[in-house]
Formats: sequence, structure tokens, C-alpha cells
Amino acid sequence: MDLSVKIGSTTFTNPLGVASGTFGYGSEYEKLIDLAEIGTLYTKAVTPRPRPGNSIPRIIETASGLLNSIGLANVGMVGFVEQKLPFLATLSCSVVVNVAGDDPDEYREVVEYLDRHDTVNTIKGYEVNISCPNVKCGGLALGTDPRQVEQLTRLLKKTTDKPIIMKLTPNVTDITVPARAAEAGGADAVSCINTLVGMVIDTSLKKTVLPAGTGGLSGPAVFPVALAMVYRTARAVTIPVIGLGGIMTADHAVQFLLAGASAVQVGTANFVDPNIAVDVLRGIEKYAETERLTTIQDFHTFIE
Amino acid sequence: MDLSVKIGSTTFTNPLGVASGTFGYGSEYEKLIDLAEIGTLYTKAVTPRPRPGNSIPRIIETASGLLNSIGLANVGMVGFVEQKLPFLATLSCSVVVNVAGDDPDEYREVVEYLDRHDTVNTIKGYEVNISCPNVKCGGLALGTDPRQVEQLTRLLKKTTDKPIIMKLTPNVTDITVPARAAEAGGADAVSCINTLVGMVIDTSLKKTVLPAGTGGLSGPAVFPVALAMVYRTARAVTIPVIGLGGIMTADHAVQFLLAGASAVQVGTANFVDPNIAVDVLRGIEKYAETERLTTIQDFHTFIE
Amino acid sequence: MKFIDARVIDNVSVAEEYYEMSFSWPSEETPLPGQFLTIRASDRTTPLLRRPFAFSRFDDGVARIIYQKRGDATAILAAKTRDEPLNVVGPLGNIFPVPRDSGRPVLVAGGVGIGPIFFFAEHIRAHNPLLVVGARTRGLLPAESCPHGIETVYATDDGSFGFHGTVVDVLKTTYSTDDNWILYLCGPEPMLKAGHEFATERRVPAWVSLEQTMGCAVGACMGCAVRVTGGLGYARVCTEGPVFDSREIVWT
Amino acid sequence: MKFIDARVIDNVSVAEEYYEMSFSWPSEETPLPGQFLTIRASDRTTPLLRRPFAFSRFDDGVARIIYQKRGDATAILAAKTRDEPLNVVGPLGNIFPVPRDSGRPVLVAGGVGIGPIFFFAEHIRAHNPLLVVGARTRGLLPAESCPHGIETVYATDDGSFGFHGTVVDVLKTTYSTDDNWILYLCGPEPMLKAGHEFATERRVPAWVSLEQTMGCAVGACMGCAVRVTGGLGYARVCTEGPVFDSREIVWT
Ligand SMILES: Cc1cc2nc3c(=O)[nH]c(=O)nc-3n(C[C@H](O)[C@H](O)[C@H](O)COP(=O)(O)OP(=O)(O)OC[C@H]3O[C@@H](n4cnc5c(N)ncnc54)[C@H](O)[C@@H]3O)c2cc1C
Ligand SMILES: Cc1cc2nc3c(=O)[nH]c(=O)nc-3n(C[C@H](O)[C@H](O)[C@H](O)COP(=O)(O)OP(=O)(O)OC[C@H]3O[C@@H](n4cnc5c(N)ncnc54)[C@H](O)[C@@H]3O)c2cc1C
Ligand SMILES: Cc1cc2nc3c(=O)[nH]c(=O)nc-3n(C[C@H](O)[C@H](O)[C@H](O)COP(=O)(O)O)c2cc1C
Ligand SMILES: Cc1cc2nc3c(=O)[nH]c(=O)nc-3n(C[C@H](O)[C@H](O)[C@H](O)COP(=O)(O)O)c2cc1C
Ligand code: FES
Ligand code: FES
Repeated sequence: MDLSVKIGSTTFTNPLGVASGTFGYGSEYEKLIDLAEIGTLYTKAVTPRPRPGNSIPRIIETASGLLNSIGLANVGMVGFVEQKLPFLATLSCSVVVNVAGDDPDEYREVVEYLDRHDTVNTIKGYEVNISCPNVKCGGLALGTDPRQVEQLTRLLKKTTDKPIIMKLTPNVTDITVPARAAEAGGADAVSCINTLVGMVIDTSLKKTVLPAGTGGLSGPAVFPVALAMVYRTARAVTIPVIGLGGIMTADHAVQFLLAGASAVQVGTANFVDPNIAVDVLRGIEKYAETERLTTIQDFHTFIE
Repeated sequence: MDLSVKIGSTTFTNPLGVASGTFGYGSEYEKLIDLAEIGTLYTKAVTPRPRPGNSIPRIIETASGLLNSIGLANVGMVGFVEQKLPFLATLSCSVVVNVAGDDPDEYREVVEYLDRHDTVNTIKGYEVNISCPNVKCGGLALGTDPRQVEQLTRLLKKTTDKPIIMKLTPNVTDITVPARAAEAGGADAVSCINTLVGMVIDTSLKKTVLPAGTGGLSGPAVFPVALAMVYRTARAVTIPVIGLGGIMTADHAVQFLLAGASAVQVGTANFVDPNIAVDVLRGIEKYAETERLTTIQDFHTFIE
Repeated sequence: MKFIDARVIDNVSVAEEYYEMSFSWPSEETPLPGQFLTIRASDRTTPLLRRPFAFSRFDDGVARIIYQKRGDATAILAAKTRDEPLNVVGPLGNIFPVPRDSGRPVLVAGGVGIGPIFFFAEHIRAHNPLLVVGARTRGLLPAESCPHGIETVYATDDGSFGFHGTVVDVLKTTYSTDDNWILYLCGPEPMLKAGHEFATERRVPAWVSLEQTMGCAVGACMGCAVRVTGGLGYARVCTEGPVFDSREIVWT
Repeated sequence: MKFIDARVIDNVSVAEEYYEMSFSWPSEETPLPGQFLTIRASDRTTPLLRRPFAFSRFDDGVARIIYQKRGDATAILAAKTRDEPLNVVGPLGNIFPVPRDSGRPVLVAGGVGIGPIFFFAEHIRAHNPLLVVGARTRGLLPAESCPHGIETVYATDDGSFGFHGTVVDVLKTTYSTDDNWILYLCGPEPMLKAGHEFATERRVPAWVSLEQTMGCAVGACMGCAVRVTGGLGYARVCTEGPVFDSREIVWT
């Protein structure tokens, strides 16, 4: 059995990742789980300059879901290289840096800077967040416009030799449009989904719970939506699709793989139980064994 | 306190409705709840000819949600007039007929036929389902194209004097686009949301649980998404917005009203507990009383 | 069909993963064999939908179900103790038709189908029914709950108790051409199908009680459809069923 | 910070809607006052997130929390009985700094803030702390759980027990200018803010333990941010806190 996944020039040893924004920069979970066990760590988004994030409160629980409005709070690319990269360099799992910015040039700036400072080749790829519903510029607006998606992908592909994974938003009429745009721009993979735009109102205060009004919905509530999107995306592009959204169990992850995903990410579930990611990987391996599937491609042969 | 709602020429005595497809044609729930208590009963979709519906199984539970693929199973307009309308005529609640078809002409056909046969003026309006994710033609494709939405609305407004409520799909990049198209076509109101496209796979059978592949996701899982959509829609159009999606409690319903909805519908929750709709209405009234809100418009004054 | 403000009286394990629950039934409407009820297991939204269960017995203000612990809802039920309230709607659905002519009723139960079959066996005791109860293995047979004083054949797939084979094997071995049987079956679909095929070959009537995931359970949502030969090609398990003439069903 | 395979030892009501739970703590890492743990209340997805609770006591392999029944998660906790497993991660967060100089520690608790304050009072018993415990009304005061042999002033908003007024009213009445106090507060935000203002006026140091909805509880998600004066303007309650110098906080 070899469940490794090739994305661009990088081979990821197994199909499991932990999703951006839910695992910090790895060190936060170091004492709880063996980071060597997870395949790929997708970092919190890195932007050119440090960002304080949105007003508080930033998260609220909904029925089987989590609505967040973190606002890309992060230390910025310089802080990342100084404070986070050295620890990440010590890990045996793969590291993919999630990148965000206010405009295409900011994305390029981050990728260029990180490439230059990643002297020991810690970073195995970039996941480009064009789908954050919690910031004004960049983010969602960019991700819903196929022309911009294609141009940004092309720009970043020119900037780095490392794999470029475009992270798609589910807040679109037809996810295959930005997916194909990313492919046309030369993306090495797409990942989907980011969060769904959602809102909760506090009826006693008579205002939205999140000061920003809307936030991004994640967690098991969104799983069926994510699976349908991954299914459609996998039929629209030939590059690998990374499936995520609501994974709580190995069965969910296997559903993504059967639907056509080549890899998966566990997000919100890390908050629920930091063990879940590793359990999911074990479960995928067990399923592959029981069902006699020896490669990720084998998962793709059952559902049309 | 007067929480009545005017839509086109019809005044609905209170803001509560039970959503199409979750309440049959009323008689099914007659023994369980006092139908006089609910404001408006939205029937199961009526199409020109009877439809058997999709292959089975048709429903599956997901985390705090329900994925369905009923496929507009219904008795057709003739059957509706013969078998369902006489009972509906005896009810003291308002009746709105949900209408669906494969193309604009089928919608027109249903509205025309029903208008002609509704001799005692039982039907207080039509809700036009341009958002069913479970049928090939009409349905979703139509609902995502603003030009078609506007034309269909205009066609139906010419066909009948009764209020036309366009039911919008959440499976779009920007729900304000079809909402404005409906308004431009002369719609008396819009209702949102219909179900989100979703999928579940049976990993032991290695196929989708629903034979149609995807289905429509409803229930508390989708509530935050629905609320965000209603909030945006209410700021894009001046006609009344009817909010639905995941209502389980009066607090949910009040959130829709505070977000700008003029009325609400309870859907999946009727399955969970047929009492919920009436409890929701009582809860809305109690909230209005405690907070000293005397009209539905008063709910709209707090959130920008 | 009513809301029933029931309270748990007893809730005991009757076989591996099988439980029998009795609860008060403060309603005039008396449930009959074949009918079912729905329970909202939890006030939270997981599990969300009400769950259907067939009546396994009814005496005098006390109703019962026999259920298998499968997933979330039944796990919550299994943890309920005496006097806990139970959010019930029922009775729902149609009934097993009582045999009118002289034929011998043969009642066949497997898996979660035992409840309604036991109830029906008690109900038509006077008709001298033959009861055939099957399970994969001995531990899954709820021996204590079986109606007493009714001719009963047990069958296990692994031969650990009673007849070694399926319930339909029992039928095949027991049946002789001058028998005048009416079959009633409730259990897993493959068993019902085999029962139907047996009945067709031997030209005996067969009633089957079907399962299908339910939304509303009152006929409103068209969610619980099964393929049938007549009408539009579908019938609702909750309303036209759960009991069907096996010849009406399109078996796949 | 570790996964703790805890088991419930005891779980009793200590005031109206307040419970004290003790559970085994099979870990070398000893929790200190101010620190908290997170519990996954249910295996289902409602409630979804782990819930944070402060330690209210620790002796020798047995940890405790005092919690208020508020919503789904705490209702599930309240129903737990002896020997049930408890999915715990902890200890998390920073600690109440033990007073180094000669000042008198004045410990102020309200609402769900009593747990960590009681723990700290026991911990610095040798420093002769003054304990001020407030509640809306008598029934909400967990008298039994209060540390014994420590000077304690009770206050109720309605005057039904002890001092008639808020805990900060108690501070104002009790304080005299030659007192050398160090304040420690845990409770609802308005109380913390009033405590901070009192401390600023009287120029005494004050430590506050804050609450914020948490996602990860380990510093990864930036969800539990509160406004602070330094750095980027936000600090994480789960990592930089929950205990902060009250002057660091941007009070609103
Ligand atoms: C008319 C009828 C009568 C029934 N009588 C009995 C009975 O007497 N005893 C008994 O043990 N079981 C009976 N069942 C089956 C019972 O409803 C399921 O076992 C129960 O819903 C499982 O719920 P769960 O949450 O524990 O498991 P889940 O994890 O939800 O599901 C386990 C399996 O149960 C089935 N199921 C799930 N939800 C539903 C639903 N809403 N409606 C129907 N089936 C569902 C699915 O096939 C699923 O694979 C009956 C079903 C029907 C339709
Ligand atoms: C560091 C810290 C220590 C705490 N210590 C205690 C304690 O010792 N005793 C005690 O009774 N309570 C304590 N709390 C509060 C406790 O976490 C909440 O009461 C609990 O999460 C409520 O869960 P619920 O599902 O019962 O209620 P819910 O219905 O979920 O919520 C009720 C209220 O609790 C708060 N809350 C909900 N989810 C969270 C979350 N994930 N994190 C934080 N707050 C949340 C919200 O303000 C909400 O309005 C502490 C909170 C924090 C942050
Ligand atoms: C608190 C939080 C913060 C997130 N931050 C980011 C981010 O910085 N960049 C990004 O691409 N996605 C971010 N996401 C989205 C997740 O990576 C993931 O796409 C989404 O949560 C769906 O997966 P899940 O349901 O498994 O959580 C964030 C999600 C959460 C819950
Ligand atoms: C079983 C089922 C059948 C439905 N059928 C219809 C329909 O015929 N026409 C329609 O416009 N919407 C239909 N809907 C959508 C609902 O009316 C509603 O828009 C949706 O379920 C969201 O609301 P809820 O979360 O409260 O259920 C159906 C929903 C369900 C669950
Ligand atoms: S379950 Fe709704 S029609 Fe049968
Ligand atoms: S809760 Fe995630 S950073 Fe504090």
C-alpha cells in the first residue's frame, strides 16, 4: 500500500493534512500529538505584514458547526520566518504555507519572501487562500472571479518552483469555474472547500454576534456541501483535488477520496479532539487495507 | 401588536409559514396540530403532470441536517385540484401553492390552471420554485440565471393577479443578483433559502447514498448560511423577503426577522417535531411583546 | 395519530444489542400490530430526525418496542431509565391484516422485525399461528421476549440454536403442498425478498412489513418511498405501509 | 498540556444550577490556580467544541471544577455519574502569580469565577488572603465549597446573605488607604471592569482572569482574542491568559 500523493514536484507521504487556521504553526499542538504522524501541516495564513485580526468575539458555535471571523490574524511574513519557520524546519511532516494578501502583488510578495528565506527547503508548497470570507480585499472577491484566479495562479507559478495549491471558495454558483481557471493558470492542485459565508444574530442585543456581521462556517454541518463540491471539482480538472470541510471521522475522509479527492485536510475537528487527525489517517489506511486499495488512484475507480 | 404581513394584494395574518415539501398538502398534519394556528401553508411543489419522484433512498440524515432527493414527487396540477384543493379550502390558514416545472411555460401552465380552478379563492399566492437542486431541467439552472429569473417572474405576473413569491436558491455566488432580477420582473416577494447542494457517499457500497448523486441540504446545519443570505437579500430589494432555512426555535425565526425578513417558514423542523412551527410563532409573539415591537417593520430597525 | 406524552416504565436488554422498552401510553388510540410510532430521541440536533419503531406489544395503557442499538438515536434510547419522558408520535401506518379464511398464518421475523411479528402473533393467537424467528447467531435471539404458548421455530445462520439456516429455509423444509398458509414477514430486505419468492413459487399470499428512512412519518414528504407496481410507481412506507402485499412491491 | 483519561469521582450540586465535579487526574502535570482544562462533553457534534473550565481544586490525583449549568455542554456534564469517562485536555493557560511582597492578597469571585479563586485561596493560605464572594442572591452561593478557615466576606446583590451589594462595593467599604492590597478577580466582565477601575483609583495591582469563547484552547486559532494595549492589540486568553494584569486589558 502506497497512499502517497504527488502534487507538482513534491511527494506527500500520505493523504492527510491539517487545515490552515486550525493548527497554527504546529508548535501549539506539539505536546498533544506526534506531529510526525500527520502528513502535511497547512499553516495559518501568512500575509506580507502582521495582522491583528478582526474585532471580538471571533467565533461562535452553531448546530454542528463553527462560525469564525478571525480575519487572518497572523504574524506577517517576516515574523513567520523569524518565529515560526525554525520550529517548522524541525518537523518530519510536510509543511505547506497558506498565503493571503489584499491584492495579487501581496500574494507574490509573500511567496517570494518565503522562498528566499526558506534556506533549508522546509516549505513543500503554497496553498493560496483566495477564499477567506472574513477580509475585505483579496479573499472572497478574488476567488469568485475566474479571470483573477487564473492570473494570480500564473503570477505565483512564475514566482516559485514549489507547488501552488489554489484554495477555492464554496460561495460560488459553480465551483468548477474557478477550479478550471486555477488549472488554466498552471496550479498544481486545488483544495476545497474554504468556509461558507454565515451569520448569527444575538436576539437580546439585537446585533450580529460577530462584529464583522458575517463569518465563515466550518465543521460537520458543511460536510455534505463540501463533498458535493469536491465531487464536481474532481470531474472538472485533471490536477489533484484536496478535499476538506467537516471531516470528523475516517469515513468522511474516505468519502472525499472516493469522490475524487487525492488528499484531505482535517480542520475544525482538531479543536474538537486533537487526536482526530491521526485517527482519520489510521482509518483511511485501514479502509484501504480492508478494501484492498493500494494507491490513492484506486479510490477513484468506483464512483463515476 | 399587529404582526401581519402584506405581500402583493394579500395580507397574511402572521409571519409564520410551513415550508414547501415539508408539510404536504396540510391534511397529513391535521391530526397532530391545529392548522388554524399556522399563518401560511406552502404546499408541496405542483407541476403540470404528476411526477413519481426520484429513485430511492431519497433522504439521509447528516450532522444537524437532512439531505433529500425527493425529485418533486407530486400529484400534478389536475390531481392537486381534485384531491388536495377541497381540503385546503376548508382551512383557516392562508394557502400558498409552490409551483415547479421543466421550463417557463410549464410554470405558466400550472399557475393558469390553478387560477382557473380555484373558484373559492383558496390560493393566496404562488411560490415559484426556481431552486430545486433535485431535478434536471427548470430548478437550479433557471434560478441561477438572472435573465431567466426576471423573464419567468414577468410571465407569471402576467398570468395571475395573485402574489408571486420567487423562491431563491442559495447555490449562487451572490444571491442579490437573482433577488434583484425577481424584483425587476415584478415579484411581490422573494423567499430564501431553498436547499444547498450536498452529497453523502456510502463507503461500504462505494456509491452515493442518493441514486441521483447529489441532494438538497436543509435543517439546522444550514441556518447560519440562510441567515447571511436573507440579510444580504433584504438589503438588495425593497419587496418583502421571506426567510427560511434551519429554523428550529423562535430565536432562529427572530434572527431572520431582525436580519430583515418580513416572514419566515419552518421546514425540516416539522419532521423533528410537528409542534415546532406553532411554538415558533408563539415565541415570535412573545419576543415582540417583551421587546415592545408592534409591527414586523419594527424588527428591521436594529441591524443596519 | 397523536402526540403521546409517554414515560419510560422499563428498558432492558433482551439479546445482544437488543432492548425492550415499555412506556406509558396515555391515549385512547390503541396501537395495532404492524403499526409504528416515532420517537424524538434527543432535544439536540444530532440525531435530528424522529426514529420509527414498530409496536411489539400493547396491554392496557402500556406500549412496548423491541429495538436494536444501531446508531445515535438508539444509543440514546438504550440509556433511558424509568420515568424519563419520551417524545412519541403514534400510532402510525397500516396494520397486518388478520387472516379471514381458514389458512394458517405463518409469521416470520428476523432482526429488528421481531417486534411487530411478536405483537401480531399474540394478536392472532386464536388462529394458531406458526412463528419462525431467525437470527445470525444464538446471542441475537431475544428468547425471553418471544410469545409463549405459540408454536415457534428458531433458526440461526450458524446453527448455534434451533434450525441451522435461514428462516426461508425453515419455510421450505416445513411447507407441504396441502398446507394453506398466509405469510407475514418482517425483517431485513433480503429476507423479505426471499420470502416473497418463496410465496410466489408456492402461490401463497405474503404480507411484508418494510423499512425505509423516514422524514415526516405522516405522509407529507415523500421521503419514505418504495417501488411498487401500481400508481406512479412509488408508495409511502409511512402511509400506504409499512405492511404491503408482497406482490405489490418491485423487488430489486 | 496533555490528554487526560479522567474518570468522574463525584458530581454534586453545590448551589442553584452550580455543580462541583471531581475526577481522577492520571497525569504527572499538576494543575495550578488560574489554569484551566477543556472537556469534550459529547461524542456527537452538538455541542461541537470542547468547553473550558478552571480548576477549583487539586489534591493528589484528584482534580475539581465548579461549573454552572448554562447550555448543552454543561447540561451533559451535570448528568455525568461516578466512573464515567471524561475527555479532558489540560492543564492549559497561565497562573495567578503568587504575591511576592508583603501586600495582602484580596481574592474576589463572582459567578463561574469562584472555582479558580477558591483554588488560589487554598494555595496561598499562608499569605492570609481576604476572600470576597459575590452572587445575585443567596441560593447561588456555593457555601459548602468555600475554603474553610480563610477570612471571607459574602455579598449578594439583593442582600439575602452577607453584605448587601456587589463585591466591588465590599472592596470600597473595606479598603483603607494604608492597606497594601493585591487584587485577584475572576467573574463576569462588568465585575472585572469595576474591579480594575477600583484598582486604578486606589493604585493597587489587580490580576483578572478572563473568559472568551474558545476554538482550539491551545493558541492555534486566534479565536479567543481579547483587546490588550500592547503588541498587535490582541492577546489569546488560552495562551497569554486567562490571567492578565488588569492594566493590560483594553476595557470597553
Ligand atoms: C416502519 C419502521 C419500523 C421500524 N421498527 C423498528 C423496530 O421495531 N425495532 C428496531 O430496532 N428498529 C426499527 N426500525 C428501524 C429503526 O428506525 C432504526 O434502527 C433507527 O432509526 C436507527 O436509528 P439510529 O440513530 O440508532 O441509527 P442510525 O445511525 O441513524 O442508522 C442506522 C440505520 O438505521 C436506518 N435509519 C436511520 N434513520 C432512519 C429513519 N429516520 N427511518 C428509518 N430508518 C432509519 C438506516 O438504515 C441506517 O443505516 C423501523 C423502521 C421503520 C421504517
Ligand atoms: C478560561 C475559561 C475558564 C472557565 N471556567 C469556568 C468555570 O470554572 N466554571 C464554569 O461554570 N464556567 C467556566 N467557563 C465558562 C464555560 O466555558 C461556559 O460556561 C461553557 O462553555 C458553557 O457551555 P454550554 O454548552 O453549557 O453553554 P452554551 O449554550 O454553549 O453557552 C453559554 C455561554 O457560555 C459561553 N461559551 C460557550 N462556548 C464557549 C467556549 N467554547 N468557550 C468559552 N465560553 C463559551 C458563551 O458566553 C455562552 O453565551 C470558563 C470559560 C473560560 C474561557
Ligand atoms: C478558526 C479558523 C481559521 C481559519 N483560517 C484559515 C486561514 O487562515 N486560511 C485558510 O485558507 N483557511 C482558513 N480556515 C478554513 C479552513 O482551513 C477550512 O477550509 C475550513 O474550516 C473547512 O474545513 P473544516 O470544516 O474541516 O474546518 C479557517 C477555519 C477556521 C475554523
Ligand atoms: C423533504 C423536502 C422536500 C422539499 N420540497 C420542496 C418543494 O417541493 N418545493 C420547494 O420550493 N422547496 C422544497 N423544499 C425546500 C424547503 O421548502 C426549504 O426551502 C428548505 O428545506 C430549507 O428550510 P429548512 O431548513 O427549514 O428545511 C423541500 C425540503 C425538504 C427537506
Ligand atoms: S416519511 Fe414522509 S412521506 Fe413517509
Ligand atoms: S482558543 Fe484558539 S487561540 Fe485561544
